[in-house]
Amino acid sequence: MNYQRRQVLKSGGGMTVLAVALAAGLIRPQDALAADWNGAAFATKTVADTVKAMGGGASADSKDIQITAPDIAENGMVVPISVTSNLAKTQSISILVEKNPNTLSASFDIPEGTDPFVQTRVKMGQSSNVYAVVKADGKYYSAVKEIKVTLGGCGG
Amino acid sequence: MAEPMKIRAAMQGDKVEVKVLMSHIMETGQRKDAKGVTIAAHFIQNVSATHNGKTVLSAQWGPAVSTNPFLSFRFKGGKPGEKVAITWTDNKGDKRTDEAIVTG
Amino acid sequence: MSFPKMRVALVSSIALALLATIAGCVTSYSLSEGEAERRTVEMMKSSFRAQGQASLARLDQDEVQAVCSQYHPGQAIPREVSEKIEKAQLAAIKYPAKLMGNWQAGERVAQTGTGFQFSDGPTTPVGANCYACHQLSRQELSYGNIGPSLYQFGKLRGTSEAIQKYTYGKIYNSNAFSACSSMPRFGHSKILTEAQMADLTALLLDPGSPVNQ
Amino acid sequence: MRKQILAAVVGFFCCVGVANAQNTQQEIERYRQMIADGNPAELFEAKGEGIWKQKRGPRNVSLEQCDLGKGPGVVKDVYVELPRYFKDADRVMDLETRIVHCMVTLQGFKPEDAKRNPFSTADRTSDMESIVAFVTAESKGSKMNVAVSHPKEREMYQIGEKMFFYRAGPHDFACATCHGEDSKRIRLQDLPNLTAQKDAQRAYTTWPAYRVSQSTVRTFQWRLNDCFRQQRFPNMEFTSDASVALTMFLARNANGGVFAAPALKR
Repeated sequence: MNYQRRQVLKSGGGMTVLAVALAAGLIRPQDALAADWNGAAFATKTVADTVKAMGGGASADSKDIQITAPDIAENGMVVPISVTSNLAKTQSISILVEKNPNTLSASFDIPEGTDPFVQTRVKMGQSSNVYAVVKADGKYYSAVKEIKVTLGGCGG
Repeated sequence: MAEPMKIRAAMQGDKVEVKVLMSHIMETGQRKDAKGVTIAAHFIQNVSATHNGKTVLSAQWGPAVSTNPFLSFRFKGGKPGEKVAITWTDNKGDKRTDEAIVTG
Repeated sequence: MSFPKMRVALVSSIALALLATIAGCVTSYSLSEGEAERRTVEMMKSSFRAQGQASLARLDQDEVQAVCSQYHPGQAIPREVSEKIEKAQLAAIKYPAKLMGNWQAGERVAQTGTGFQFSDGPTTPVGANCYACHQLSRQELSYGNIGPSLYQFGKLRGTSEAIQKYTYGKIYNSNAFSACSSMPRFGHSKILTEAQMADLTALLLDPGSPVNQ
Repeated sequence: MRKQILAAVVGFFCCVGVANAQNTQQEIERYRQMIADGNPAELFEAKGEGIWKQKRGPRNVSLEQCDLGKGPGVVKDVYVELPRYFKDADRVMDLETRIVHCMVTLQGFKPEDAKRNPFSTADRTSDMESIVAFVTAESKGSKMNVAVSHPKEREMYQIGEKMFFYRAGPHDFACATCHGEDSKRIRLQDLPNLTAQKDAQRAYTTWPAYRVSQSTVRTFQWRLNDCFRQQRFPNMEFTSDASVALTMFLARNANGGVFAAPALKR
């Protein structure tokens, strides 16, 4: 099953991914309208499973990936994160939050001519490790940074 | 129904730096309303950026991207006066495309 | 317990003069002091509406609130005024048989910021929100500084009967020890239960509490 | 952008590990700088401009002829002079009160309909917030210049000041409890001392603001309403006299400050 799923996902999406994801009960039909949206990857709950669902095996730690984000976020609803990859032939950059209900937040395909850099903002339910997973020259690499989320305001 | 985006595209050396704000609720599907009923997930799933007909970025998002999303990236080969177009599609099939002119 | 009208009027005019200096540009007020006070209360009553548990009666001041509104934060209160408040408030404290409860429960009360707001339902937990204004345990990085740090409160003071009584009493009615304190009178105003106040006393004093590590 | 690079450099040298209070503050500051570029309030400004120009209400007219103090149709720099006395209404009004006035007198809305939806909630958005975002953005970069020359303006200032120090409710709170001294915080949020000119300017000139915790633009009326909620007071009515009086006191104390909203806040 696992092997088969990976094969399917590697094929790049389409109806098969949708069918498998629905069969697994991971996402609901209305969540998966877009054909090029990897529903299985967005339903994963661990970093290892996300990388698998994206088509990789294990990811290797890399010093060539830089995560720029605050150590402490004043509010978990908006956590600014930018990722820069210095790996040759960077093809994609993904942002994963380990302790969110679903690990994968966003995944970016970087075509030739576009800097291996993205900046966005994600929600974090609690303090967590945040991973940047980069696919470069067909292989997967990752970097990690801990971000603390504080409780703000008057508390009510 | 979807509100327009705010797109800034400006030359930074030989590259075009693009910054986008999108108007979207990015509902997680985990929240409950005042009556305790779960609010259905509603979020942007795909974003693509094109310049002169060429895709310069494409993204897949989950509901953990912040409400009213912000995105920034840089690409080579653009010139002032040219257009950059951004399109998003959400899980309910809503879609929106907006353009910006690259400034010097 | 009443305050001579003259003094209140005198003090408030001094306070006003001070504020006018700060604000700088407002040279003249159009209303007399008494008129301004009357109009303020009248305007507030017509501008707020009761919602949930918050009735309009909450806009009525008790004596402490009325007097303390005359003194702005950081401003010295004449000794005879503060002594009078402290004496009367101290006399009204009711102590339970057991002053120290459970610090774990106290930590939850200290972290909880809800209760008594017009948006709070009848089952919304009522907390003391201590961390909003005080440092307590070292683990909680998100703490305020309107009040002093209470880290190692018990470690520095011990847990004698007298310290327990002081700690419980301070939570029960801050004005008994420091007139016009910014801290709510948690027992006097029936915000917290006896058990909650005893739990907070334990959070501050218990040697096992994270506050005293 | 330069700020971001600077922030990144500062962050690089700052130790990771058990954060003490000082580098907690530093990191929070860095967080604020990182989100400052790209304020979703811009989305609300654009939406508000659309609503301002749209024909609405029983009379099917736009708000474009609304007189916000500088004559019908003028939006530029009106916010830095509000609240002010309006002769046609014989009342001191802040921006929201005046917008409601125009919705009633120009567009023919019933007052209760014009005031119905002042603040967004989890399941509905407020047009008022967008209109206010649009109008206030037109004062960006201008100096606060609120007059207290008309007797009614002076009266409102004086009453607003009294209200600021008025302690009541089960918790004995006044506005001044949290906003009357320098360098105070609730949890990690800095509390402006609204009786000191510099803080008063910085605070007032950064409302309205897009609140990231609430995903919407919050107006000054909302700020006051929510402060009173947390003060354990009853619910302050939208555009009530008390709200205008307090706004008068706070806006006037911010005179000379450069208006910088809609801003971005936690």
